[in-house]
Amino acid sequence: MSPENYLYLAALLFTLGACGVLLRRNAIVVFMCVELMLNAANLALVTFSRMHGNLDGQIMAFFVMVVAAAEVVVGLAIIVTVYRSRHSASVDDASLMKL
Amino acid sequence: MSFPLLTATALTPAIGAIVTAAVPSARRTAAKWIALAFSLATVGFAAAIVLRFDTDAGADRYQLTESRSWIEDFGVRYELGVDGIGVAMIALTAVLIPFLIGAGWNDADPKEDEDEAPASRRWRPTQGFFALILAVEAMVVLSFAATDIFLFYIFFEAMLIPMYFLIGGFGDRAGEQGEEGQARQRSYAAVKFLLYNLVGGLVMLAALIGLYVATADQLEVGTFSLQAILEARGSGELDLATSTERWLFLGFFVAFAIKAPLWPVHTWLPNAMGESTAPVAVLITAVVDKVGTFAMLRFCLGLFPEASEWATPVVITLALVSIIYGALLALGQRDMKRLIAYASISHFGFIVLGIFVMTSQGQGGATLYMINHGIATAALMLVAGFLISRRGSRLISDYGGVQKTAPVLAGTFLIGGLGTLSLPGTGPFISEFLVLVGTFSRYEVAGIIACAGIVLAALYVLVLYQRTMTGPVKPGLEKLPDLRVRELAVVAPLIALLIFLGVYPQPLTDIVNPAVEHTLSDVDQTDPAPHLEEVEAGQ
Amino acid sequence: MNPGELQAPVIEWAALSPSLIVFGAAIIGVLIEAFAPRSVRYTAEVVLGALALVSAFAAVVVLASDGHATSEAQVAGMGSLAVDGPALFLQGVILLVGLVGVFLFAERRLEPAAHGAAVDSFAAQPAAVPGGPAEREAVKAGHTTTEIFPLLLFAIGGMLLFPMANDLLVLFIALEVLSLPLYLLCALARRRRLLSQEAALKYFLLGAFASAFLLFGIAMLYGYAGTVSYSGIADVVSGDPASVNPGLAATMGNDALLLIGGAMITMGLLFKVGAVPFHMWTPDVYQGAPTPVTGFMAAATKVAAFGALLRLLYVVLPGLRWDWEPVLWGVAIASMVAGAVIAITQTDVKRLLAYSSIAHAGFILAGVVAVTEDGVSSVLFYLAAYSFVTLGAFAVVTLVRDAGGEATHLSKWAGLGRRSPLLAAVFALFLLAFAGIPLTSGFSGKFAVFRAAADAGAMGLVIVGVLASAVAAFFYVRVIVLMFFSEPKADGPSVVIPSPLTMSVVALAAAVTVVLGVAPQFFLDLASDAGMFVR
Amino acid sequence: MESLIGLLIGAPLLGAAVLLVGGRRLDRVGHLLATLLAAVSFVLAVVLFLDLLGEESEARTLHQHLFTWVPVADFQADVAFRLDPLSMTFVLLITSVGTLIHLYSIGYMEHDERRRRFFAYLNLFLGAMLLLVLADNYLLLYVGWEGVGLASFLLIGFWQHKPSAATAAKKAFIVNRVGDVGLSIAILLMFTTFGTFAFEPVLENASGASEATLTGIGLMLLLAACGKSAQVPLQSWLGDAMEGPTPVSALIHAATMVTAGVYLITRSGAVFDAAPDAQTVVVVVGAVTLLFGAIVGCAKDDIKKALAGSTMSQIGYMMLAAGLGPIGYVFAIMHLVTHGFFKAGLFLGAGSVMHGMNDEVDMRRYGGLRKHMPITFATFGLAYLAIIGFPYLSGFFSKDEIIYAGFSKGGTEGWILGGVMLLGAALTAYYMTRIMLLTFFGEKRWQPDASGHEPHPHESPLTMTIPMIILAFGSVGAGFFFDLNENFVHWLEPVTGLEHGDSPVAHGTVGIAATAVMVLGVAGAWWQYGRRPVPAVAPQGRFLTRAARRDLLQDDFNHAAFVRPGNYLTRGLVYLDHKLVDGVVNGTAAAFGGASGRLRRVQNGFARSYAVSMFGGAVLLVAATLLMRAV
Repeated sequence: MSPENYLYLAALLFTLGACGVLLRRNAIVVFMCVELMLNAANLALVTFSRMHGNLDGQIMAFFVMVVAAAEVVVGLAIIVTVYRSRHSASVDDASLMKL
Repeated sequence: MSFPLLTATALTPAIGAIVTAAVPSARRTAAKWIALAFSLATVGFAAAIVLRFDTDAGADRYQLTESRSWIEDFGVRYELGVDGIGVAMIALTAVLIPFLIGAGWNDADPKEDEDEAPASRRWRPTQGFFALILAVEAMVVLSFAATDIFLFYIFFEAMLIPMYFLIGGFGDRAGEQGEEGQARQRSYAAVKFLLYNLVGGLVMLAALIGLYVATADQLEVGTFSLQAILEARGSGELDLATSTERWLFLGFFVAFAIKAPLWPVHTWLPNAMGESTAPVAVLITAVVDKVGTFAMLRFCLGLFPEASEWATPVVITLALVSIIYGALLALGQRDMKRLIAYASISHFGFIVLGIFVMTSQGQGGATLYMINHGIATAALMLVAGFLISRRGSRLISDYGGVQKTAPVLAGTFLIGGLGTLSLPGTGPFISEFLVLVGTFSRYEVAGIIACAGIVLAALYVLVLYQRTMTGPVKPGLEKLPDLRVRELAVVAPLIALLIFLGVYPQPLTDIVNPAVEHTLSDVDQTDPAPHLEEVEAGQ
Repeated sequence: MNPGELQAPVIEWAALSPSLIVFGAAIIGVLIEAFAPRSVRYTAEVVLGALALVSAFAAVVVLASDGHATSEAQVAGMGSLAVDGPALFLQGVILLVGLVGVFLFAERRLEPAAHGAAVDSFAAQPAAVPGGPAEREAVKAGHTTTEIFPLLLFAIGGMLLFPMANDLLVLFIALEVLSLPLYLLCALARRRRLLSQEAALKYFLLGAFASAFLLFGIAMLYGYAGTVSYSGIADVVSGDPASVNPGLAATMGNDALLLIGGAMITMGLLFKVGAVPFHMWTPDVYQGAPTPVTGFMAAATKVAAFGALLRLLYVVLPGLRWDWEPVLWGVAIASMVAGAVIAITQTDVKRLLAYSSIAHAGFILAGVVAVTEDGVSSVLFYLAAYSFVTLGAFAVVTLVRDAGGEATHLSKWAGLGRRSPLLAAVFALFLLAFAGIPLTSGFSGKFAVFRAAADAGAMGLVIVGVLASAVAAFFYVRVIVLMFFSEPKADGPSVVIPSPLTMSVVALAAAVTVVLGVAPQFFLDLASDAGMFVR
Repeated sequence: MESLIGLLIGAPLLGAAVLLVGGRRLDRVGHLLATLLAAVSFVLAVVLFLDLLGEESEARTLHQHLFTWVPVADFQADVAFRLDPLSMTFVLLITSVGTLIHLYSIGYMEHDERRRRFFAYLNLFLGAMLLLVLADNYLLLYVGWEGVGLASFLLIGFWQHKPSAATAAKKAFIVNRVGDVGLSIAILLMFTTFGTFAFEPVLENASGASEATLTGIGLMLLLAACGKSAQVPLQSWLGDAMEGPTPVSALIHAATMVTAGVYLITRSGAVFDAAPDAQTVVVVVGAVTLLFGAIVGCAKDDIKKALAGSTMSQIGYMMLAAGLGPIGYVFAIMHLVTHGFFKAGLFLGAGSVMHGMNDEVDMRRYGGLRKHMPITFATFGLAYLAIIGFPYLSGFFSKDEIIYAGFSKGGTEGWILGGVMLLGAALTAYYMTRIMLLTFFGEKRWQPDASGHEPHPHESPLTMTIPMIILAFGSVGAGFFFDLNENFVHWLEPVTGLEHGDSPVAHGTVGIAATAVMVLGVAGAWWQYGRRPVPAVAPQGRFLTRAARRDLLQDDFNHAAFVRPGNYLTRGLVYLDHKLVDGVVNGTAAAFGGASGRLRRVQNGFARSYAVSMFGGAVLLVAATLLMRAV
């Protein structure tokens, strides 16, 4: 199988993630979609690493995973706080500030 | 290097501004005297400039020059120097400021209730007022003295800020509109003033950058030095492309036209002059606006001679429109300060006309006009201010028969008005006539159209005088006090100066003439010869 | 060298000392939080933070005076970090801003003392539900969140790395390191906690979204060049893939990958600088975040992000100049115009400053577009000038308070010039600097940037910039009008006398604003010496 | 000797300055000081006159160069004076009549609290008028020209509390300004043509310039003269100017200032001689005004306005004469001088009457005053006889010469001009007799004024009667003296030149005809006003009468043609300035505000829509980058 297919998959996942961010209301789901996008990037990185035959992409992917984990910590902390004060995890509810 | 006279002249009011601003709030009167003292010291330095200035035919064009490095990275130097026009303008500025301080002596006293605020945080309007006036003076002097275009620009723009606070922060006694309404009007005027001029200034900034890039292109390094650019142009090193030169000219001209102000970018002036106190109104029209016309002479013509010639028809048209339009609108005003403002627009039309007809009489006349208009308007406006401060209204219709109760006030008002309408025997006549001569000898039709301004000027001045000063005494004015000693001390010297310059302007023309010759040679023009000589030469 | 033998990485400790100091201090800060008693944490954290930043700044100065900014510029950390002029200059700026930021964070005289304990602008117990019993208890106990200091130090550390990043990996890591603490800091306001949390949520979600784009862009660029190193990519872009395995040349050099990847990375960075159309988080976050955080973030993030953007465009993508230049033209114009225009109708000081920052991002982009050494140094200078003005302005905002905390609604600022002329005058100075009035740092910066742009032939950009400045002047002036020419309202806010901490921030910002306006030569020299990127 | 010229001008100017600056302290001596300085001027004038007489007739010119006034490149204006027989004539007239009227005013203004100012203005006028006639270049003349305008403005509006006076003063100044534009343009033309505007070089080189230019200069000078001398079409101000105190009307609006136009044209003779078209226009203007003024004079019931009409008409004679060229110059000036005497006398008499009649000016409320004011009656009567051209009194000589010169123009034109002037002479006799009859003869018609005071007509004090008596002597004798040995002609000839026209009508015939029409006019007036009592309220009259009472509708015309459109224009422009010029500015601001308000709504607070914007932006960015490459 041509490695390019992985790239197409990565692009697809990325787009799916982006669409999720744009369409879903629940903050957790939105956040998961962002994670999906990050992982799509990871897939692409690994694929390219394979195509180029060097390790840079794979190393990068590991870093990204760590970063994503850290992001989860921060993100969940924020989302949970918001949920506790509002009793809602809807992104659209948090729209006091505008204009 | 000899004593930096120009810097000293600018620094004195600048220091004065700081000292005045630092006076504690309780010592209001001390602040006034300090400001006056510094302004008088400035007059001293200005007098020294006049005396040191060499008017011989062979003398340097720019004298009393100073040159220090400032922002090398921008190619900006602290370069000062004056030609005769600059000397005249600095002298005008220095002379007028003490009168303005004297006239505005009590204009910025805090209202009674404000005195009760806790002492540590008390708003100090009086100190602020005089400090701002001195700050404006410093910046105006520097912009008249700067021979580095960037340096000029800095002060050209920076002076907007103190002016802005002067317009927006201090006004006449509240009239019928009430405190609130007047404050609103005033801040509208201040904002309009600032934005108009800022837009002009920013357009100029673009042109300034363009000029730098153009010089950097053709010379080794980019420069803002007027003298360097003039020299490079003279030697052919610098030869701007026609379209570049025109664009740059436009950028500069728009800024100066707004400042001057020229029709159709004049509408800020009536607001600004109408809402501010009389001394500030004078500061605007007699001093600050002159920077615009001055800069047309020094920079537009000097830097972009070909483009200036190219734009002449349009500029002359605009100037003529200003003359007539300003006068007609002055006739239609109900507010006397706005009336004077529109009259000034008409006069600025004359000044611009004189500058752009490119004859010695036109430009010499325009320079004299700047001086004379400053003095005449100061006299008229300050007296109007005294009147307004007595009655608390700017509406012409609120006055009548003032000469009965306050004959000296009425008399000085009339003389100021006569100066404004360029009565022979007062300074403005000479300058106006020179402009007309300069115009007529090259553009006859324009000269004749400008002559219409003579009649209209008489009309608006005399209508104003008739409505306010003559006729039966209006109710509420029966006890109007006449001019006080302080007020008389402000107005009388101005009137004396007005008449002196009308009778014996030679000291002034001696200073101005060589500079005008230089400017004319910048644009490569000579005066047209009389027709009779042409005919004879033809034969 | 035997294959399989591990090669020890070479780390230039000295050259990297500024960021190392800051990260070290941050870790110590965490330890303090963990082990030190509550009573000493505040003092310890503030002293630690200040000391760390001062010594890091000293390190930057030493490095610069050793010529690391110019002749000795080098690539460090196995090629992943650059120690050169722009990096050092911006690090210096960030460190100073950070130091001042510590002062702002540490200010404890503004909030009325809660049950006897002096408190700062941050929530007593961030995890507690706003208005809930847990919060009341925490307030009663006089708790404060001293964790803000290590968070701040981590953010500063990330910002120090950001302009140094010389490969895509570091770029991404630095971005996250600087962003994550900021997300948290945004959520920590003591007052109006709902807004604060909303700001954090929006910032976080959008920030993560943007970094996903950035990361995907990185992946594509890597796919294009087969390397994440800037110089390696640049070589490929300029058609000289000597250092890369020639056998794989076929899969490399796909221009679509390059262009899309470059665009996506650029987008990620433009998000951080708040350029249109990636600006929409700015007003909400600026408004909701605690004001000291807003001030720090507005100043420092912009500096760091522009540093990274400059390096990316100048080192990695100069070969693509003709592709991205017009696009950035568009972004710059859109930012200048939209920022200035929308700001006209704002009614909240912090939102107003947010839109102003958007417009300023546009102005700075004008300098970025120049792609000359002059362009770089003008941007560096602008960033230095702008960051202090911003910090000063937000510091002033923290001082104007009424019963509900900071009085950020503009109508409440009416007549401030009468009540506190000095403070109003200083704020007016900052506004005038924003507006670019001569004799303030704003003018010097704007002139430098516009001149560089014009020099590079972007006269159109200059003209738009000039017109946008005119529009922008309108709303700055509007605030001045409000402060000075309106009658004070009876129930208007009062100006709190702060501790020397905030006072020094305002004074420093004002001094920098004036000095960079009146005598900028020294700093211009610094910036222009620092105008060369190392490859 | 030359230095006396400056002194001559300086004395009254100094007086004006001292009185104005000195303030109330000088209230008690101001009038004396002013009169004294006027007298000093007169004495100096006499001294200079004797000096000139001592010279050969061709060498009777003195120059004084005081200082260079405005030097800008080729534009060199000097403050320099020129005294030659023409200016000397004026100087003598001005200082003598001026001094007399100062004297008269002491009595006339005795009860006015602002008397000091009045005398200051009178002195100012004197100085300016002397400057006007003594200047040696047109620009300096312009200064005097406007200076007298200013003095006239101040004096007409002296009783400023009366709105009518203030309006009249303003009107006078502004109408004069219209004329001044003419003078300005004339000077501009001179400068562009000759490179100078000093009398000598301009007039000597006049023949070298093109006729079109000279016609232009001439017409512009005429415009100026029309303004100052109240000639059609700029005549409208003179009637209103009678709002001023009567001595002012006598001095400024009868004897001296209004004749400045004649001076200007005579002085510029060389220009007109080379521009026949301009001369024709001068003649036409003179002829029209002659009749115009006379008709107005016939209809007015206000004694001063009737006299003002007469002044206009008489100046019309002078203008006409000056327009005839060297045939007429001398006689224009001669009539000017004699007119100065008798018209000043008439006005002073009118002032004396008003003084005794509680300032009543309506002649229909006089009547039979000869018994109450014998001296006034006598002096007024003598002046009356002089003006109607009673044989061997002043007016007879000067007017006959002008009529003769008119006939000498030759051809149809000569006949028309002669006819017009004879008609004018008849009208003069008619309206003057009317005044005489209404004022001094018939029954008393005075009534209590508004405040219920019955006037008690009485003779005026000595300070007033003495000047009247002296002027009466002048009215009687001046013409005869001038005519003796052609004294006056020889005196002026070096300046103005002289030609003897070829008249189809003999000199004697003209005299007889003039006397005949005079008798006709007197008879007509007697027929209407002498035979039967005069109604105290004017009958309605026919259209012409009514029009004449309204100054032949001149004000209505000006109002309709200039004032009203001007007002509309101004108001329209104010509106436009606000709505259009300012509207564009405010509109721009509003547009930005509106755009801001709309753009601002994009920021709707929803994080997801922000994400959409980012996503869209990313797509755009990518697309644009790719597009750039494709392009």
